[in-house]
Amino acid sequence: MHDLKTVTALGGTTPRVDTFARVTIAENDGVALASVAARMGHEKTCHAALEKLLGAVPAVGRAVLHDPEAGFWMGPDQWMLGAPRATHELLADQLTALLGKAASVTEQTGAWVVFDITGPGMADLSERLCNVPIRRMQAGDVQRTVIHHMGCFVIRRQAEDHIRILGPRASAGSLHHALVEAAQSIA
Amino acid sequence: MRFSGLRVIKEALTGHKGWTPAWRDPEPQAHYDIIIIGGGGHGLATAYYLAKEFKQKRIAVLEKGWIGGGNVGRNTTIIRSNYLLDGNEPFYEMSLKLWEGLEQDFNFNAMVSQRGILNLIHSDAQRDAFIRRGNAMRLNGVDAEMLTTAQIKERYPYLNTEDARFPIKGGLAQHRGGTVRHDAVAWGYARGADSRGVDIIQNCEVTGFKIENGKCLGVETSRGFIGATKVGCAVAGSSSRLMAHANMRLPIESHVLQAFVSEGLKPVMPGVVTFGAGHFYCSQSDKGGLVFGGDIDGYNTYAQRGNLPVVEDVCEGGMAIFPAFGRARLLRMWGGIMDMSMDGSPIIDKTHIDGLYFNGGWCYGGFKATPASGMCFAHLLARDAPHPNATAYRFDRFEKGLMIDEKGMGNQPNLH
Amino acid sequence: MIIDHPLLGPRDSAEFTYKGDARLIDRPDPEKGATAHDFYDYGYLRDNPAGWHEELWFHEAGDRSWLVVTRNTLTHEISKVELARDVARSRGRSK
Amino acid sequence: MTPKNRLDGGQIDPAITHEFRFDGKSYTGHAGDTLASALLANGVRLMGRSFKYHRPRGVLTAGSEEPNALVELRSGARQEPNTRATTAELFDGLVAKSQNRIGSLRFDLMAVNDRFSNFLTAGFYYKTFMWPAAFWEKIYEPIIRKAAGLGSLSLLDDPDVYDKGFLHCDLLIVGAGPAGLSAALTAGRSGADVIIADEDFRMGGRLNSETFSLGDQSGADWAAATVAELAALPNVRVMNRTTIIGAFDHGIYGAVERVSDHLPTPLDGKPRQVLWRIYTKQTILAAGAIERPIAFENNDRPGIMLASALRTYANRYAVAADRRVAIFTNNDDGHRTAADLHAKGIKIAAVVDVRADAPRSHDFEVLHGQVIDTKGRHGLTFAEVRLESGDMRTLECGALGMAGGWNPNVHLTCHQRGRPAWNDALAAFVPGGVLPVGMTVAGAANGDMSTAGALRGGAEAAKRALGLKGKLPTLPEAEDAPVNITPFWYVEGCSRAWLDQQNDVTVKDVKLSHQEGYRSVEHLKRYTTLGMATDQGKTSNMGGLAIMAELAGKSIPEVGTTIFRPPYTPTSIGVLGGRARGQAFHPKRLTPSHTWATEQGAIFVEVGNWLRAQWFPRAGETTWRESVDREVLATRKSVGVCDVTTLGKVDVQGTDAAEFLNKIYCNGFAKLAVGRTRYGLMLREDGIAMDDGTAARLADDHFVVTTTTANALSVYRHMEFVRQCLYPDMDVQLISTTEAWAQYAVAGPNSRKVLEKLVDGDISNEAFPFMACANITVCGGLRARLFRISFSGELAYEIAVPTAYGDALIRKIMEAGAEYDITAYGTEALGVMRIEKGHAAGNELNGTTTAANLGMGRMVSKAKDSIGSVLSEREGLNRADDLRQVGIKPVDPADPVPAGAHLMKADGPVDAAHDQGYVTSACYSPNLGHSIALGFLKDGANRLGERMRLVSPLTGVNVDVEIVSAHFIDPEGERLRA
Repeated sequence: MHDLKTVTALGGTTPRVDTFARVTIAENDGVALASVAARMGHEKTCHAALEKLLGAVPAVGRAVLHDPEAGFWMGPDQWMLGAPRATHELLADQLTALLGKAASVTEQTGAWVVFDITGPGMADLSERLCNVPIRRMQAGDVQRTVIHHMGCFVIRRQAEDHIRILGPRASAGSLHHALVEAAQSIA
Repeated sequence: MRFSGLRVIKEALTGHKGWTPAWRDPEPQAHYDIIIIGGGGHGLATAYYLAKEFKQKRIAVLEKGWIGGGNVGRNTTIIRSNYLLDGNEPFYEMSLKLWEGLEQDFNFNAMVSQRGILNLIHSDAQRDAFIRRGNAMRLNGVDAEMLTTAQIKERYPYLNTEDARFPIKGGLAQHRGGTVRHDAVAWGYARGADSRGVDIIQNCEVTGFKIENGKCLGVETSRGFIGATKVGCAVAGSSSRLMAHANMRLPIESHVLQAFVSEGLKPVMPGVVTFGAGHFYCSQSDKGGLVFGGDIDGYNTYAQRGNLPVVEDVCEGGMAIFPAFGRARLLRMWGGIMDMSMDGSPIIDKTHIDGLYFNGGWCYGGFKATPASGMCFAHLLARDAPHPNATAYRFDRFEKGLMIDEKGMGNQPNLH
Repeated sequence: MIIDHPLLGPRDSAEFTYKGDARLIDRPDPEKGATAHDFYDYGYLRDNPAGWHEELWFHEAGDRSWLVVTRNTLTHEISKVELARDVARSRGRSK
Repeated sequence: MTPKNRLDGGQIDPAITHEFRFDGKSYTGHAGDTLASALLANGVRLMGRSFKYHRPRGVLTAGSEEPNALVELRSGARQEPNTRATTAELFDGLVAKSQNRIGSLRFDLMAVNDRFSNFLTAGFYYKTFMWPAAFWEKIYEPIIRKAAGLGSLSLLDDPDVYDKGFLHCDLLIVGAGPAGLSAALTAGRSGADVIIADEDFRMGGRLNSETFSLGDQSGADWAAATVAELAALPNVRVMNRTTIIGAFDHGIYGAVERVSDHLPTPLDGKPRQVLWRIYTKQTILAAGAIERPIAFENNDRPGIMLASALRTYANRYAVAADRRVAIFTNNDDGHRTAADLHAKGIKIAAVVDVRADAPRSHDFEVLHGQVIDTKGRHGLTFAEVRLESGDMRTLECGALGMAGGWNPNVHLTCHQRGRPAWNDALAAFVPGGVLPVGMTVAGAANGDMSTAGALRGGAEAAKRALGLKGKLPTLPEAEDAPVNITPFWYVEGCSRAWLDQQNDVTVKDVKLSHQEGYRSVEHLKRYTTLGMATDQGKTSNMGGLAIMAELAGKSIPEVGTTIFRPPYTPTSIGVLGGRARGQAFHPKRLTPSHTWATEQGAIFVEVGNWLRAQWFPRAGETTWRESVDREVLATRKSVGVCDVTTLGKVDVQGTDAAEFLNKIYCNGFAKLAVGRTRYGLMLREDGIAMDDGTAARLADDHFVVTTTTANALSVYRHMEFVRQCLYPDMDVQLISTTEAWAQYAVAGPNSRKVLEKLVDGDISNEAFPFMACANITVCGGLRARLFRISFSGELAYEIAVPTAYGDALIRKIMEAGAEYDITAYGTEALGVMRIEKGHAAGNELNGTTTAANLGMGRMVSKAKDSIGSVLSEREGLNRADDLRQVGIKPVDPADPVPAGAHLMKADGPVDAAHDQGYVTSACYSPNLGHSIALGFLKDGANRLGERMRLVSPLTGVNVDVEIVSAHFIDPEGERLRA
């Protein structure tokens, strides 16, 4: 066992939480991520494996909010899979073992910062941030978009007032700043 | 009619009854020695210099709408000659020198204002590139000066040097650069050409070329066929459309560049400032409007209007360096169609069709080039040889690998 | 502008990066005798019509698909949007 | 005390009194007032000065089309020039100043211009100021510039913040007058997602300004009740204080919501304004109409305004512009104004109507005639009327209403391709041509001028837009008066009759423009500046067009209009910039060692959006060079570490991955062994170098490609283009992993020793030779990647761990390296070492250089087809004297060899014609003890050893240099392989 400790994307030892009157912004440091792209000619095998793992293959623009592994569609024949980091630190290796030569798997855990935004002001906040039709989105809808020049995924989670934003980890501070300012705006 | 101080006083005292039209409204003749297609700045300047400098006769300018209605009527009025490459710098310096004597030359006040242009520097790499460029200018005998941030701050005290995301590390200045009252350029050339016998024919759209045995014999127009010994095309954003009538494909794409003007404000901007890293440039007009712009929208278009993302991008750049402009208001925005070439530099050349000549590919730099473009195109038309300052602006440079690529963006027009 | 992505539906063109004439798909093949002149023609002489234009857009802030968009350069109306990969295959491109 | 011109009623709240100051003087007004209505209530008619002649100006309108009553609102950093008093909501403590004056507003010294108006006609400056030539820049232009503009900026940073946002709906309704509200009711009740926006703070449009009833309610009450019903619907978003500024492609509208402009200062954390991008399927334009003035001699005095504005001030704001008012009209609507004012107890001096068949009234006198002149220096006192009979009448009045007919607000219909069509019955342009996709027009904006027509038109438009079946909702009874108008634009024989009151364009100017041949409507505008004022011709253009038409012997539609452009009303630059200001202009990208580097006191530099450590100053070091020299020397002597995470990384997998790399790199990759890394040069298709980096083969079907920091995005895009568009059947999958891995370069002769303490496994030279790569573990099991590549020219490695461990790893490396005096180095030292080694970087790969220029011509494989290989062979890129990368060193070691300097022959002329090349990158080499540089030199490969002159006239450098190999350090590469 190594003794290296992780830091969160915002640089802390514990995830940051900011609470406002109508919305809570919580850094989520507990997600392991890996991308899966079907190899050409092995799409069916790949789909079958994903279906077995998640219960369904995430459709275009959709997430499968399965537990413990979840996944969402990133592009044609490409998905992002996530799972609790505590149990799936080696998610990419696990997926590679599962999928074999049917897919290309790439570790993505370190590439993203994850924020959970909850509360009755969630939709108002989203409208100040990015071009997603937030009030029309259903649980499991996913849209990749831009927030203040940062490419992000916006995932509408199960709860009506909950979105999860995946943003570029190196810009975690800038993204957090944008979220907090928007939260103050709609307070 | 020549304008003079005396004349102005006399007319003021007698109710302005004596002023006559700035140009005639002639019917097209059956045949001209030289037809220029395009009554914009470049076309009118070409006709003017053909008549004045090259003593050509029987010249017509054909304009599909109203003269000066193309890019000369919808630009951000900047003149400068701060180029890097051999193929460009002498040409643009020639243009700047022509600007400097233009008003006396054509007896019309176009308000050439050499208030200086300043390119801001935000990184070491940018500084290296600007030093190289400034040196190229100096080695060509052109004025250029490196300014420190403190010197810049003296001139623009409200520039954001304290809290800038990309700190200002100096600037390359060309003090002879500046602005010109753009519409007046078209009118001045038109008036000057008209008085030398050039027929300026408005509302006359060219719909085709008459080409026989590889020779151009004239043009079909909305007002009938007009014969010509030589035909010069100077239609900027419409180049590809026009030359398609001659079955030519051009190394040009048409893009829209938006420009913006604020409400009139008491003077705040002494000169022109460009913020390349933030896609923003700005000057202030003699009426007080902040005139500013940024990048082209980036997609092929012939619609003279752009879209919001670029508007926002430009204003973001503006607010990044001039946070005091936040409470000024944007009054009007418009779009001009740029003939974006494959290396960002223009073409002034004969075509493969005898008697058919082409001037275009000016990208967003056409306005400042107007006098030199007119002079060099006139030279080519009158003498059948390129002007010494325009020898590199050839069609075949792309096939031969002799691109003139100031920005190093390659054959991707929307990046130039 | 709104580009009706064949997979994702309508998306703001601000999410895309523009490349230009879709004939850039038709890269000459030197192994089949294409010459430098063919490459010059391919690289430099693009279609620039005032009207319908097939062009390449990259969904940079989206699913990273290259699209072929048929758009009118006079009106900005878009009549067709396809995945460039499908178009490339239909034009005979493979490996 | 009630101000002198305050009436009863209206929609102000007399219970709430606001104190405010205008030009230093205190006044009071009420909640619901605008600055203009409050000033008028206090008897203040003079509010500004015109642009050119500095004529006294009062309000012309009661809306956003106001050209005259522009003020500097607020003070200090919030000072806001050119603010229309007619839309500025009154708040307690409001401060405003008049503008464009020298001295006081009443005694503006610049008013002398009016005396010289004979000289200052349209286009005067094009004919003058040319003699002598030198005087233009020194004397004339400074004078003109001094007179430029209207209001002034404070030039202090705008202290407020601005938001941007995105809204989606089925139907956007622009304007909340009778048409807009009835459309919103119809659509809202159907359940559709509706946004209704109005620029006014009080919704209802003209309903708030009129006295007629809707059913059994007043118009204003009906509007308020309707707005309340709409606001209660969950599917309707009611947005007041929101201007739709532009109609953009495909149903995207720009909207500015003024969140805080009615408050003294924005509430904490709240924006001043929000720019909304509204995405809608359908739009109903219900923007109403704007009344137009009539041109007659001296029609510009304070007190002369649109008749409808008089009505608005009286009915909505309970203000009499004056207690004695005259009306000049060509249509029935002028009489409505007179009747309303009369009902409020205002004395109607007379209604002057140009029509013989004008309606008569029991309440006031109606004269058949024309107003031919006015009097009153700072405000109207008398109007001169010439009756049809030829008799003259002088009317004593302090206000005069001009009722010239109404122009539908067609602006948004024309933001794309639409050109308005002429309607004879209205004598006005109505929407025409091709409207923006999904737009319909209703109410007065569509030429439907009655209230009943607007209500009906709005409801029908909503039904149509949403495809609703069934009957229209029940609409209240409302007036349905026809429009009776006789076109009348200007009084014959007038000369100084204003068309554009702000820019001082008169009837005479238009005639002069025509006389001088500026006859196209666009020439007219540009020559006279007609319509270029802050109202963009809303109140002025029609008069000019009509005169132009008459002079040209054409109809008005034949003359045409100028083009309506966004924004609909002037829009603050701040809101268009949004939050992207100061440090938030662009997002910052921080490297995994950022926290650690900050602790070390690192100086950071912007590299694109990244912040990278530039150098790490230590105690006692006084210049950056000291720090950098130390970092370089320490690294070359022992070991150094540098965060190189910013390099782009692309994961390339698939059975065709190697073949794919063969296409994108000009050199070959098919035969690269697993566990090996290779340098690769990418060309653009035009044969110019695009980017360089390495590709490491981790498995037969798995590569990790690196790009330069600057080109990470564009190279990825290019790779996707090649994959999807050129070789769609290659089995290749791509994904960026730039930020997924924290990557550190560990360089120097002791780098292996340091890493051996961390890496689990054998990294001896035999087990892990130069250019090796592998998936490894570190520190007892953490997954990592190791590459034996070197940018510095030393024995070096790059080691990568998942980003979250990056902070821990840098600390481990420093700990492990302590015994070797490991040094952290920044981008400066990195740059020095790569120049010493002769590696090309961004300054060399500048988008114009070929592989041959870079000295890598032989890398371009002839054995395969790759992007750019064919066009790289063009003759112009392969001339004998082409530029070649060389090294440059000063003859005198004390001399600099700065980047950007140009190379000249040692004894040749120094000018552009004799330019031999230029310096791309330069630094001081602490190892060599003098400056060194890389550069491009004509035929450089054959000129090693040549003495040359290096000049930088821009920065005052002129030194002797020697051309040398670009490899200043270890040219044989022995250190790399040690």
